[in-house]
Amino acid sequence: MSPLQTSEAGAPGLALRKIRSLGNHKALVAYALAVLIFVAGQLVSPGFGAFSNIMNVLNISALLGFIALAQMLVVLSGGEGIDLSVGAMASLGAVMSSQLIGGLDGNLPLAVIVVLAVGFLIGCTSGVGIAYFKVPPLVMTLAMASVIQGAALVYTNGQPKGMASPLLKELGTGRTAGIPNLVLLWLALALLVWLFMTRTKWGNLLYGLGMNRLTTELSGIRTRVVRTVVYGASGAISAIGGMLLLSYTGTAFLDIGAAYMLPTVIAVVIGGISLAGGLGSYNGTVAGAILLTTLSSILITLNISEGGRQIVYGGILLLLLIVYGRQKTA
Amino acid sequence: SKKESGSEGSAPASGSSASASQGGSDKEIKPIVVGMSNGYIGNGWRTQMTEAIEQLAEEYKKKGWVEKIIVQHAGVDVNNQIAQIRNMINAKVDLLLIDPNSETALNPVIEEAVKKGITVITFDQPVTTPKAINVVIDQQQFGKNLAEWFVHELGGKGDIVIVSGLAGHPANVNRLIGMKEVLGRYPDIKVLTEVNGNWDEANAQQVTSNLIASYPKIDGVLTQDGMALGVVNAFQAANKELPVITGENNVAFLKKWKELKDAQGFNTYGQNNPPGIGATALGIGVRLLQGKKSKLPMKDNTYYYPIGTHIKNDNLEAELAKVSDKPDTYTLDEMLSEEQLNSYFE
Amino acid sequence: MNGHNRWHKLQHHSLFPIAILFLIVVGVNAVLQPGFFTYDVIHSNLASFTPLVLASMAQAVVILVGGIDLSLGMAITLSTVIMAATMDDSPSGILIGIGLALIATFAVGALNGLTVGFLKLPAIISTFAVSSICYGAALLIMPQPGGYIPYVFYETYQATIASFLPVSLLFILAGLAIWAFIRRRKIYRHLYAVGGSEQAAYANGIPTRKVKLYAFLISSIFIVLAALVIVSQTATGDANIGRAYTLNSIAAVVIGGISLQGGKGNLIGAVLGALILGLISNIIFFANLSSFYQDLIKGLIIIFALTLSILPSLRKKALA
Amino acid sequence: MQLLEAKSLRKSYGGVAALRDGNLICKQGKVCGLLGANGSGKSTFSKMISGVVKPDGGEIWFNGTKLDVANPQEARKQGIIMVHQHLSLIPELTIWENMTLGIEPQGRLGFVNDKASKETAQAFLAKFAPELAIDLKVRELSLAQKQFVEIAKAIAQQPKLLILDEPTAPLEQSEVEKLFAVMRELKARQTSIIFISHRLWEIKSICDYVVVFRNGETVGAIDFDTEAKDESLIVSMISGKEHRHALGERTGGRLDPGADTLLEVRDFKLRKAREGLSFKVKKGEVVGFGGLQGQGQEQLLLALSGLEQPAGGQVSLGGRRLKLRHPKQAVREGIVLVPGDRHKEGLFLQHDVLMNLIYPQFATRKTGFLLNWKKLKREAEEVIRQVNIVPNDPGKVVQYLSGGNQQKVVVGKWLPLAPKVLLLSDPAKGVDVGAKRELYDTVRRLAEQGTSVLLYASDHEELMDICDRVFILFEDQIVDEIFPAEYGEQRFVSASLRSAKAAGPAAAAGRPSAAAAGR
Ligand SMILES: Nc1ncnc2c1ncn2[C@@H]1O[C@H](COP(=O)(O)OP(=O)(O)OP(=O)(O)O)[C@@H](O)[C@H]1O
Ligand SMILES: Nc1ncnc2c1ncn2[C@@H]1O[C@H](COP(=O)(O)OP(=O)(O)OP(=O)(O)O)[C@@H](O)[C@H]1O
Ligand SMILES: [Mg+2]
Ligand SMILES: [Mg+2]
Repeated sequence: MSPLQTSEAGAPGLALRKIRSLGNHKALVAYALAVLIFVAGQLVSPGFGAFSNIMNVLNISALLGFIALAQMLVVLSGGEGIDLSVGAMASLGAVMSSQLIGGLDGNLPLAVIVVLAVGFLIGCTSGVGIAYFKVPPLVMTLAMASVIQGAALVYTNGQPKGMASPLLKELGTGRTAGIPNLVLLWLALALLVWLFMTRTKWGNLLYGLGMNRLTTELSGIRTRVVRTVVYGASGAISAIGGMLLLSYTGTAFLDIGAAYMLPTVIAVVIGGISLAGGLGSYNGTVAGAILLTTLSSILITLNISEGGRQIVYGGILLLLLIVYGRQKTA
Repeated sequence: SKKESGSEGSAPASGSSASASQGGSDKEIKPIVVGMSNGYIGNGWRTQMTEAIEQLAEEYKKKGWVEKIIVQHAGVDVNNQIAQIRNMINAKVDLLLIDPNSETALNPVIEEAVKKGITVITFDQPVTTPKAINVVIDQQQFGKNLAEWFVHELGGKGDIVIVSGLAGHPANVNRLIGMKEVLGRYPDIKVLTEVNGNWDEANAQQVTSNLIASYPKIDGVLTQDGMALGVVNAFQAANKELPVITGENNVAFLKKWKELKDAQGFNTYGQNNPPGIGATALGIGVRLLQGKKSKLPMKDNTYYYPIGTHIKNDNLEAELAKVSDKPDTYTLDEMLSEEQLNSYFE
Repeated sequence: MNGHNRWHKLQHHSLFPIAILFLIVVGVNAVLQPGFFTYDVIHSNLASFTPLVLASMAQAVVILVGGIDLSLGMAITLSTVIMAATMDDSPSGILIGIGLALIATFAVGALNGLTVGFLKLPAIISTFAVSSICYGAALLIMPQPGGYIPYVFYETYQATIASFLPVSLLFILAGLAIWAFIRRRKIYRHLYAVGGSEQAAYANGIPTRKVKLYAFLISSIFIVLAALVIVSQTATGDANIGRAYTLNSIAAVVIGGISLQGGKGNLIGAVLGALILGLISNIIFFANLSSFYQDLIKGLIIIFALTLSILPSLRKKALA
Repeated sequence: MQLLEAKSLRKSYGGVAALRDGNLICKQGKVCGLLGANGSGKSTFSKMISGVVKPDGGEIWFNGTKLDVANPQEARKQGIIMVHQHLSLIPELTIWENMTLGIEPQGRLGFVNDKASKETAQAFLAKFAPELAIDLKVRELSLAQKQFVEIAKAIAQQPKLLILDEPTAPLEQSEVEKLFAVMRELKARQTSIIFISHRLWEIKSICDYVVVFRNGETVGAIDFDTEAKDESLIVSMISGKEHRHALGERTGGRLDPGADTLLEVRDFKLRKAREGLSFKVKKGEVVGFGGLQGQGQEQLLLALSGLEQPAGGQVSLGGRRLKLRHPKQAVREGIVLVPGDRHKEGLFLQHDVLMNLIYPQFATRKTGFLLNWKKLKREAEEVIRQVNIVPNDPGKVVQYLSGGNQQKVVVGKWLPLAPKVLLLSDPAKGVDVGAKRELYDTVRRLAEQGTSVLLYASDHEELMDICDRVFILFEDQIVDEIFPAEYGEQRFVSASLRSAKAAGPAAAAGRPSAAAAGR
């Protein structure tokens, strides 16, 4: 069992076991489907199910999975929470990292701090609009996405400079014992997130906030502050996600993260997080990210036209939703 | 009077240029208003293109040829660009430079502009209306060049994959046509599959990774703009020997190329897709509006800018040295010089 | 007293804040753009704004019923591609083109209606999946842009009727007329009922699933209108032409004061919201900002507009 | 003559049985009282009859034929109309649009006939609230007004069988009487009615017979034509136990007169009130707030909880002035609220009991960053024991508990914080007799341990039984102060009904009222 799978041994409390198990059911289905795709892929196109390719797909999943963590926190926090600025934020994170690092390992710590801080602050700005001015998250983050894009353009003068440092590149493309470093990092992150969500006060607080904001408020929690911080965290995580994109590609370009905007939402939902908030787990999101990436991979591998690929992708997504993505609300 | 003083003031500055001070047409030259409608913004190419135009426009302002330039980016949306061009018309520009988002969809609005007496030059990508002048590189030829080098390097046989740009994009389509024309002549070359890397390095890296996994033997990857580095990265990440890969002329790739050449004798080929083509278009447009007669070698309404810089292993170092101070995303550039331009007009 | 009362009523009309916003944006435009109020400029602005206006009406119907349609842009695309692929200059060719586009768009609407309404899938994901299907179909029909749209289309679209009525405005009026027709039918109230509270609507004997399906079908009418306008001004089919309308229409709808939760707002708001978005683009244009700042400033203005359009509900209660 | 017979109706949700064996017979032109504790399945049963919920099993016979009510539309066609416990009005539509929703009269060409709609709406609404303009949006109405619209809407459809699920909950007595008058009218026209209520006096005054549910099963029926209206028999059928005094013995007025003042509220201006209200509460005292509904009682509690800001005024606790800008500050000071709407304001419905019980501790510094789940679980089990949540499983998801047990969770979650002041906003609303008793036992115990309690209850009896003192509110002002230990219910009711102007004599009763002291 991978450490992502929660085991009964570490039972952190009944509440969370329940919440998680709701996510786990869907997570298991998603994992199983991903395995199925690998098996089918191996049959259609030998080599697709090979260890190296599985690692390859996991490597790419890790990038989606990192950014999807940002999305998950926001969706989990409820109030129709959704963050459509994760893609733009990742782009900004990537171009900022690239310029700040400029190919030198010595600049890494500074870059991490600055990228985190900028991501957090911009995220908080969205959070303020959402929590205090009651702008619906969907449109607030959508508009913020274009602001971030614009900011990245201004910041780079339209031409991102610099590049990843050797250490960062090693992280993004290197392997340890045959397993991509990014995947190992992802595993560690998943474990941390799991601990955070189940064992800490803040993780649990978030589940409550997502389930019922008024109850949370009356329990003496400053929900608006917490919501603001959640969007801030989402910003910071996506910005760091951008840095990881840079680690994978080596150089950044201005819409490097754009393609991640909606897939993060899908990964989160496929993984069993309720769009209404308050239920689900990162384990599910991890599964969702892997499943989505596996699906696009096999479609790339098949020798069909782009139009055919798009239709199959959409069709399979619909089927997935019909089979186990039906929700009572939202 | 303001205009005149402007042109007088600029005269000494351009004194070195033999062409600028020549000709008695100075009195007739009215400074013009230029509109530049760009679509997508956000990669180095478009930025260089924009900057080159703005820079040249500054020079022309000093010469008194240009009164004002409006530079706008519409993003990838065609309808947004149509709205923007309508705004340019309403702003009463004399010359309209367009890097079009679509080969056909802007035709009606371009014709609208021409009807209002505006000279329209599209560059980078052509449009199909005969009312506009296209200033472009020959994308089919561009694709052909890549493919010719590619099949030669492969020795005319092998299993290959094609990683192309954005599905349906005219430049991509034309390059593919050129490529396939060449490939068609070599029956021993088998195209395993064709995928889209969307002119995006990360995307190209991802799709190539998948291809490497599913096709145990890949002898060559035929790719183009902005994606070669991703393809190379994917092979390196998978610890595979590099097959034959077509290259490109941006600094990041050239650096990588140099590194690989030194380490393992890697060989590839890149040609310029010059961002300066926008500035060339401006130079042409300004002269047309000055009533000069064009001797440009046109094919119908299209001027195919001949690509000047082709890089292979033998001239790699020399070309790289020229751009050593540029950022990684910089694309090797070229454009028609004022002298060249003048030679095409009288 | 009476006048005061009327003012009070006006102030509390759901369209009040958006109308104010509209006037502000018009005002700024008029200052920045000489000749803003001349007929030519109005004509050309309307021509530019009409597609988004119609797309926003389409989006608004779905949002009113509590859904959201992320396939809207690609449904428009599919529609344009079909028209461009099938039309020729003959009247029958034109009719066939429009007819096939209608059928395809309604099929997309029905698919959305079935998945969201009957299968209860989360709209934000399922319509995205449908969007991918539409895009794929459009690419299959037209792998590269092109096709043929009869010349009469773009001639007509640029034309003026009775020397004062731009045809583009006619399209908006047609959209509003369709809505006025729907307004007087049961379905209108049912849309609001289902959007307001699905449970309550169901308990009132309203066939909630069908109502959602109808919402997507009504939306399809506006989508086809939008596609017609787009082919009229582009004279081509292009698999990427509609993409931007999905998110822009959502922004327009929200700026127009329609609640994303459904059941609240007015379709006129969506029309104004779309016009406001278009006018904001014009402000950016005529403010002649340095090119790299355009996106940034535009985004900030939109956030400002959003916040402004939300403000009235802020006055009501501190915590929702 | 029987109109409807339901046999062995069953329904479960995710393995939890909401109704096991529901049986009921509706007689033509009679009012059938449907009784049962919270969660006994009354609403579920009614929803099956009206087609909103599909039964898992059982049969419904209507007018001699077997019915298969697949949806509410079907039921409507048969003449079965239900007024739901949780109202089914659309807030953004007007009254008249709501009243004809789903049955819009059609005119020519399939257009709706708004004129006819409005006439119908006007005619039927006039029976209850003739002063209400029918083109107001429903969201602008008070709860009672909404209830009237809902009932008028049902009656406008001229049902053969009318199901009223707790229609009187938001109504006051005079309004209830209005409803009863209309019900009698319907009866005379041979309409059958199923009437659900937790208030026995209502049942006794309007019903011809009653059917009692317990734990999802029909346990019996009493026909008032032939049998006595024996309250204790009914209650024992509902609870399954011998009936004692509903809330136990009266405990008000036992407070040590020498106790210290704990909470002092001065010049509190609620909503748009021009004048503030002031009062003091002693340590361990239970103070009630009565009067007509909607006179500011709930606002007062919300303001003290920090959720809403009063227009002015001060609060001090133990002599220290407090800032109550946010519930967080209140909670940290030990002022906690049991809100009126437990689903919306008090619970995480889809989380389990444990999560709900420990949650308030997150707002305090009681838990560190890392949670000690073992300890928390022990604490939760202790709370479950204290307030007697059934079943006593901390892993149970709250939405599967019955209403009364859910309310116990809402109260219980505050116990580990040992609150100084407990604010209760109509905590027994819709809670059945047994659970109500247990709830108030907990409250009494807390008071004995020194917690001051501020209680708003819509039910007079509750205030009389529990409180040491009761303030009567009228238009956000305290107009009277009553000591239940000394006065009977009569005094109470009359005080509630008196207008603000008549408040004067209360002060003249010898004791200076807190209201008077505030001025
Ligand atoms: N949709 C649902 N999902 C899960 N459980 C439900 C649902 N509806 C009702 N229940 C459960 O079924 C049981 C019966 O509920 P019902 O609402 O019928 O009771 P009731 O007699 O009307 O109670 P009350 O007097 O509180 O209104 C309760 O335990 C309730 O929690
Ligand atoms: N829009 C709705 N709002 C509330 N309840 C509904 C709604 N639609 C259906 N229901 C309830 O769900 C029950 C099941 O519906 P039905 O049997 O018609 O379809 P179904 O395919 O079984 O639905 P599902 O699988 O989603 O439960 C209905 O009896 C009804 O009680
Ligand atoms: Mg009930
Ligand atoms: Mg009840």
